[in-house]
Amino acid sequence: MREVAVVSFAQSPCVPADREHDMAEIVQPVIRQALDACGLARDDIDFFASGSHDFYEGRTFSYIESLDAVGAWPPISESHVEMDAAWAFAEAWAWLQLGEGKTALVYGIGRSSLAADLDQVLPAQLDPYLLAPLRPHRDALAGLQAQALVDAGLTSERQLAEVVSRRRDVPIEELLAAPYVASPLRTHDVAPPGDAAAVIVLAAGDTARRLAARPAWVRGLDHRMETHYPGVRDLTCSASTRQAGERAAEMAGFSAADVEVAELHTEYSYQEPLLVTALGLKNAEVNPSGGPLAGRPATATGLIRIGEAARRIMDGTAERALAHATNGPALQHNLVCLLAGEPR
Amino acid sequence: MSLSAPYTIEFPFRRTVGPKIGTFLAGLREARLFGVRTARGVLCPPLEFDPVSGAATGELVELAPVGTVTAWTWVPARPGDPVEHDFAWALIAIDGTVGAMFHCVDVGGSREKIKTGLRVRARWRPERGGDLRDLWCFEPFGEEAAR
Amino acid sequence: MSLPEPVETMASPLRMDYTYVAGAGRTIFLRGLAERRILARRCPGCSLVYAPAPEFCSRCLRPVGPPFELPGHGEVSTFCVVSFPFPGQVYQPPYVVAQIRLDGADTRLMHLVREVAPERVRIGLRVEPVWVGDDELATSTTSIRYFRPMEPADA
Amino acid sequence: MTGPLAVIGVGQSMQAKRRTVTIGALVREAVDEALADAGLGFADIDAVVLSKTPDLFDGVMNPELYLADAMGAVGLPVTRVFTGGSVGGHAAIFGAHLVAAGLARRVLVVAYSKESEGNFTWALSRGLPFSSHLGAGAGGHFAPVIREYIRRSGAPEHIGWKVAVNHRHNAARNPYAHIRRADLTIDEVRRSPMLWDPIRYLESCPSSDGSCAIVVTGAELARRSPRPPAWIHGMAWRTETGHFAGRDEVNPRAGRDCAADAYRQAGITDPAREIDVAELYIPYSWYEPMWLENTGLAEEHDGWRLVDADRTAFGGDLPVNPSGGVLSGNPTGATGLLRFAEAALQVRGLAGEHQVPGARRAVGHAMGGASQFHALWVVGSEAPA
Repeated sequence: MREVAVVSFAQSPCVPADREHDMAEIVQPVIRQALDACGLARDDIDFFASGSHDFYEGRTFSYIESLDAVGAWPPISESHVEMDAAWAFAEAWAWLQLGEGKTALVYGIGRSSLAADLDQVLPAQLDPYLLAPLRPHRDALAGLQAQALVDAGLTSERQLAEVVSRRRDVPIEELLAAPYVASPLRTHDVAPPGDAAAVIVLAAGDTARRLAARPAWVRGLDHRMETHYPGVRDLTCSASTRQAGERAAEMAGFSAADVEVAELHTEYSYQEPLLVTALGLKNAEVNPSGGPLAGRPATATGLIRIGEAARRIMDGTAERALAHATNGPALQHNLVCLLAGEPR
Repeated sequence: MSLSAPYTIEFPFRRTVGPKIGTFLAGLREARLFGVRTARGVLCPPLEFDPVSGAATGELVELAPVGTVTAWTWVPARPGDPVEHDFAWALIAIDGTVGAMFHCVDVGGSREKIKTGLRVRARWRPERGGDLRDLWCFEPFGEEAAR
Repeated sequence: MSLPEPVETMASPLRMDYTYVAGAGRTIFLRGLAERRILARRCPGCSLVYAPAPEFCSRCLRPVGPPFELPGHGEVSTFCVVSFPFPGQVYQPPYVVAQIRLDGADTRLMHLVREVAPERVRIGLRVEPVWVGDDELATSTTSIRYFRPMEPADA
Repeated sequence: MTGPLAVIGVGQSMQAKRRTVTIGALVREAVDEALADAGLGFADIDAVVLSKTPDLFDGVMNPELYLADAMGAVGLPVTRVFTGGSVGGHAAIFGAHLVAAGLARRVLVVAYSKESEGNFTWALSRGLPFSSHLGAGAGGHFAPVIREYIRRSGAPEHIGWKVAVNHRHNAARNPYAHIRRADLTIDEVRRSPMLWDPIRYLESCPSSDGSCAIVVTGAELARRSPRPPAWIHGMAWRTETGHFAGRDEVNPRAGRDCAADAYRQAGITDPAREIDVAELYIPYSWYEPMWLENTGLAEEHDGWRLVDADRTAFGGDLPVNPSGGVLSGNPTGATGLLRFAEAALQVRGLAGEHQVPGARRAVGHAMGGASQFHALWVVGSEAPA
């Protein structure tokens, strides 16, 4: 593999509802911040990739507006995923493997607040014939998975409250007294939707060494899909996370068990113990950034996990880190990225 | 201060369902439940492709509309939900099948009555049009319903 | 076992409610329209004038300058004649939808050209905005009812 | 790069209003055909790339989730690409990149649209707050651009009619095409209703359901493939923002840059002579001369002369869209990939009745948005030197 590293990361604060800016206005300052931090100009970037979704933005071709934040003139080499921008990161990393360029910029924009009621939106992610017509609550499939874990003795409502309590400084008993949104999940078990943008700059080899004092080298990256219908999945494990973690570890020469920091795309508290087990994390600090339980800006959430993990390498407070991103109901599709302070 | 305003996206999509799901939905209209054969056993509802191998699934098989709750989550009822009081979304393993079906379970609004392992049967809507919602919900029966 | 005759289709209604956020740049333009003013902004990098203007020039990525008012008239840069009915249509075909280059701007504005027979519309036709009445003025492009030829001879 | 890349499998569904199948079954038709063509099964695929136009067109969000089984994608990396109408081209190129990067040995690229479930015009023309509802429709964007081309080039009006006839005659030789009209005449096109003047009804693309799939792999596996591979000689994508001041949409620079990059990789210096056949993204007939110029297959303002001289018709020296093209079938999410796939079929010698005899090098082209997104590849019957 070609040596590729994160050399810059910037994000806008995740706010519950940004009513002041359009898509380009949210993304543009973050792009400038990420470029300034590594001393690059827009014209120095060889490839751009981004992630967003029309169903969060509320119109067709919404991502075209975000391109105004890039200033695609003269024309640029560019691609887009209609997914979490962590998959745009994967695309940019693959592109840099080709050796056709030295730098890539990845941006993610996610606005969870524009939709008035995510119960209207998220059922559209489900099988259009056998699930969507029932219009389940947005948290219903997560509730099923959480209860399956409780029934299997793999977690408990108290343990979920502990996950939340660690981050919010709210007593466990108080959390356990709150009403359910989809049992055993309570409001605080659900990552709060918000609006934000995130930008990562990637660079290859010596370019990375030149642009960052301590680049965060992408040592391994993989993602895997599971089947869709919840009744034919084993909800008590995350097979695709395990599979992606193992493949990433083969590339990296180290595994999740060796990392000091793990940033997990936990859209619900219950996903933390599930992912820790699936990945085989041993002594890692999990979601020191606060994770999505501190704010979930839709399709920027996974990219922020990669950025936060890379930040810890770049600032020298970690030698090895893991980032995870997910998409789909009950962790259907998972991505794992392993980063380190040294290239392989 | 930026301007902002509400708006609505609304469209009456009409999906073609193909022969397999079409027959399943037609069965619901007749208050009958069908599954589909795969290499590992019968699946209900009838997925078009095998979730393990990806192969096209086989012929349809009629099933007794009874099963066992294998996972559930308790939710507050919203306008338009199948049941007017609070209920459970659940996975129900239909007797004679592998895997489970996602649908709702009505236990009369009492959360303490739902549990994994609960035996349930289909309750059908009196007026049916060949739709997933013809199967109104599942409900407990036998000894457990009486409890 | 007899199989029922399959159903062919199922209804799948979609309804989603959203908030539209115009954003800082677009809002300045829209507020101008509510006062019958077409506001433009110049990029200090490339000197090009945008109307409507974003907050940042999408070529140079620099913040654009302060808003200033354009005279409002311009010329038809290119156009088409919508000649057939389709669902959701507001106007009776045939009608002209044109890209209009406003005097003093480097961007083009898409709008209707009326008060002229469609076959008389041509590239280069000088046009001016026709504003709605005071009671209908709003922070919306609907404040411009349409554009019309400036010279009676063109009509 | 890990040496040359190639397309070893191509599959597609019938393009039509497919009111008898689910989305999954429609996708599966192309997937099955592509794998059969390549002599492969699901176990041989390492990654899947999915191409589709906006999810509001059919109301299914993140369709890669529901389609995991239909695409044989369980246990594989799956990426859903979206860049407007060029998406099929972008997906094919990204799939090739995954092989070139050493991240997969064989990639399945899948594309579809099922527009008969909804209404394409509706999805495109929704008014947002604070804006006039002009009611221009899809062609309302492109028609003024065409008018500008006609003014600049001085092309006579029959050029558009001629392209419409050529493509529908070509489609009559393509069993998958939606609109197949061997009997269509110039007079019928001329008399067809005017939609967006200067675009007439028979100069416009239909709205179709359809799917397409290809398998991309590296040199070693391509040489072991049961049927001839289409070798990738060059591929590129370019994007420009849609509405900066002073933009030229008639001959957008992103398209010119994109083609030039692909030709440079392929070692092509005189595209019009060195390319034997082109599958271009032509949703309205006038885009044939426009894209011939934009992709370097004709000099600026001269594209229409190639049409006029019958050089781009099926028997000409530079046949364009022997499949019938977008004018004869337009499942938007798959339309771009279909152009790339048809180019591959031509150089593999597997295009059946619409095979251009002796085609050795072909262009596949896709574009999207307000002509902002461009993708193009050059494929050949021989491995690149």
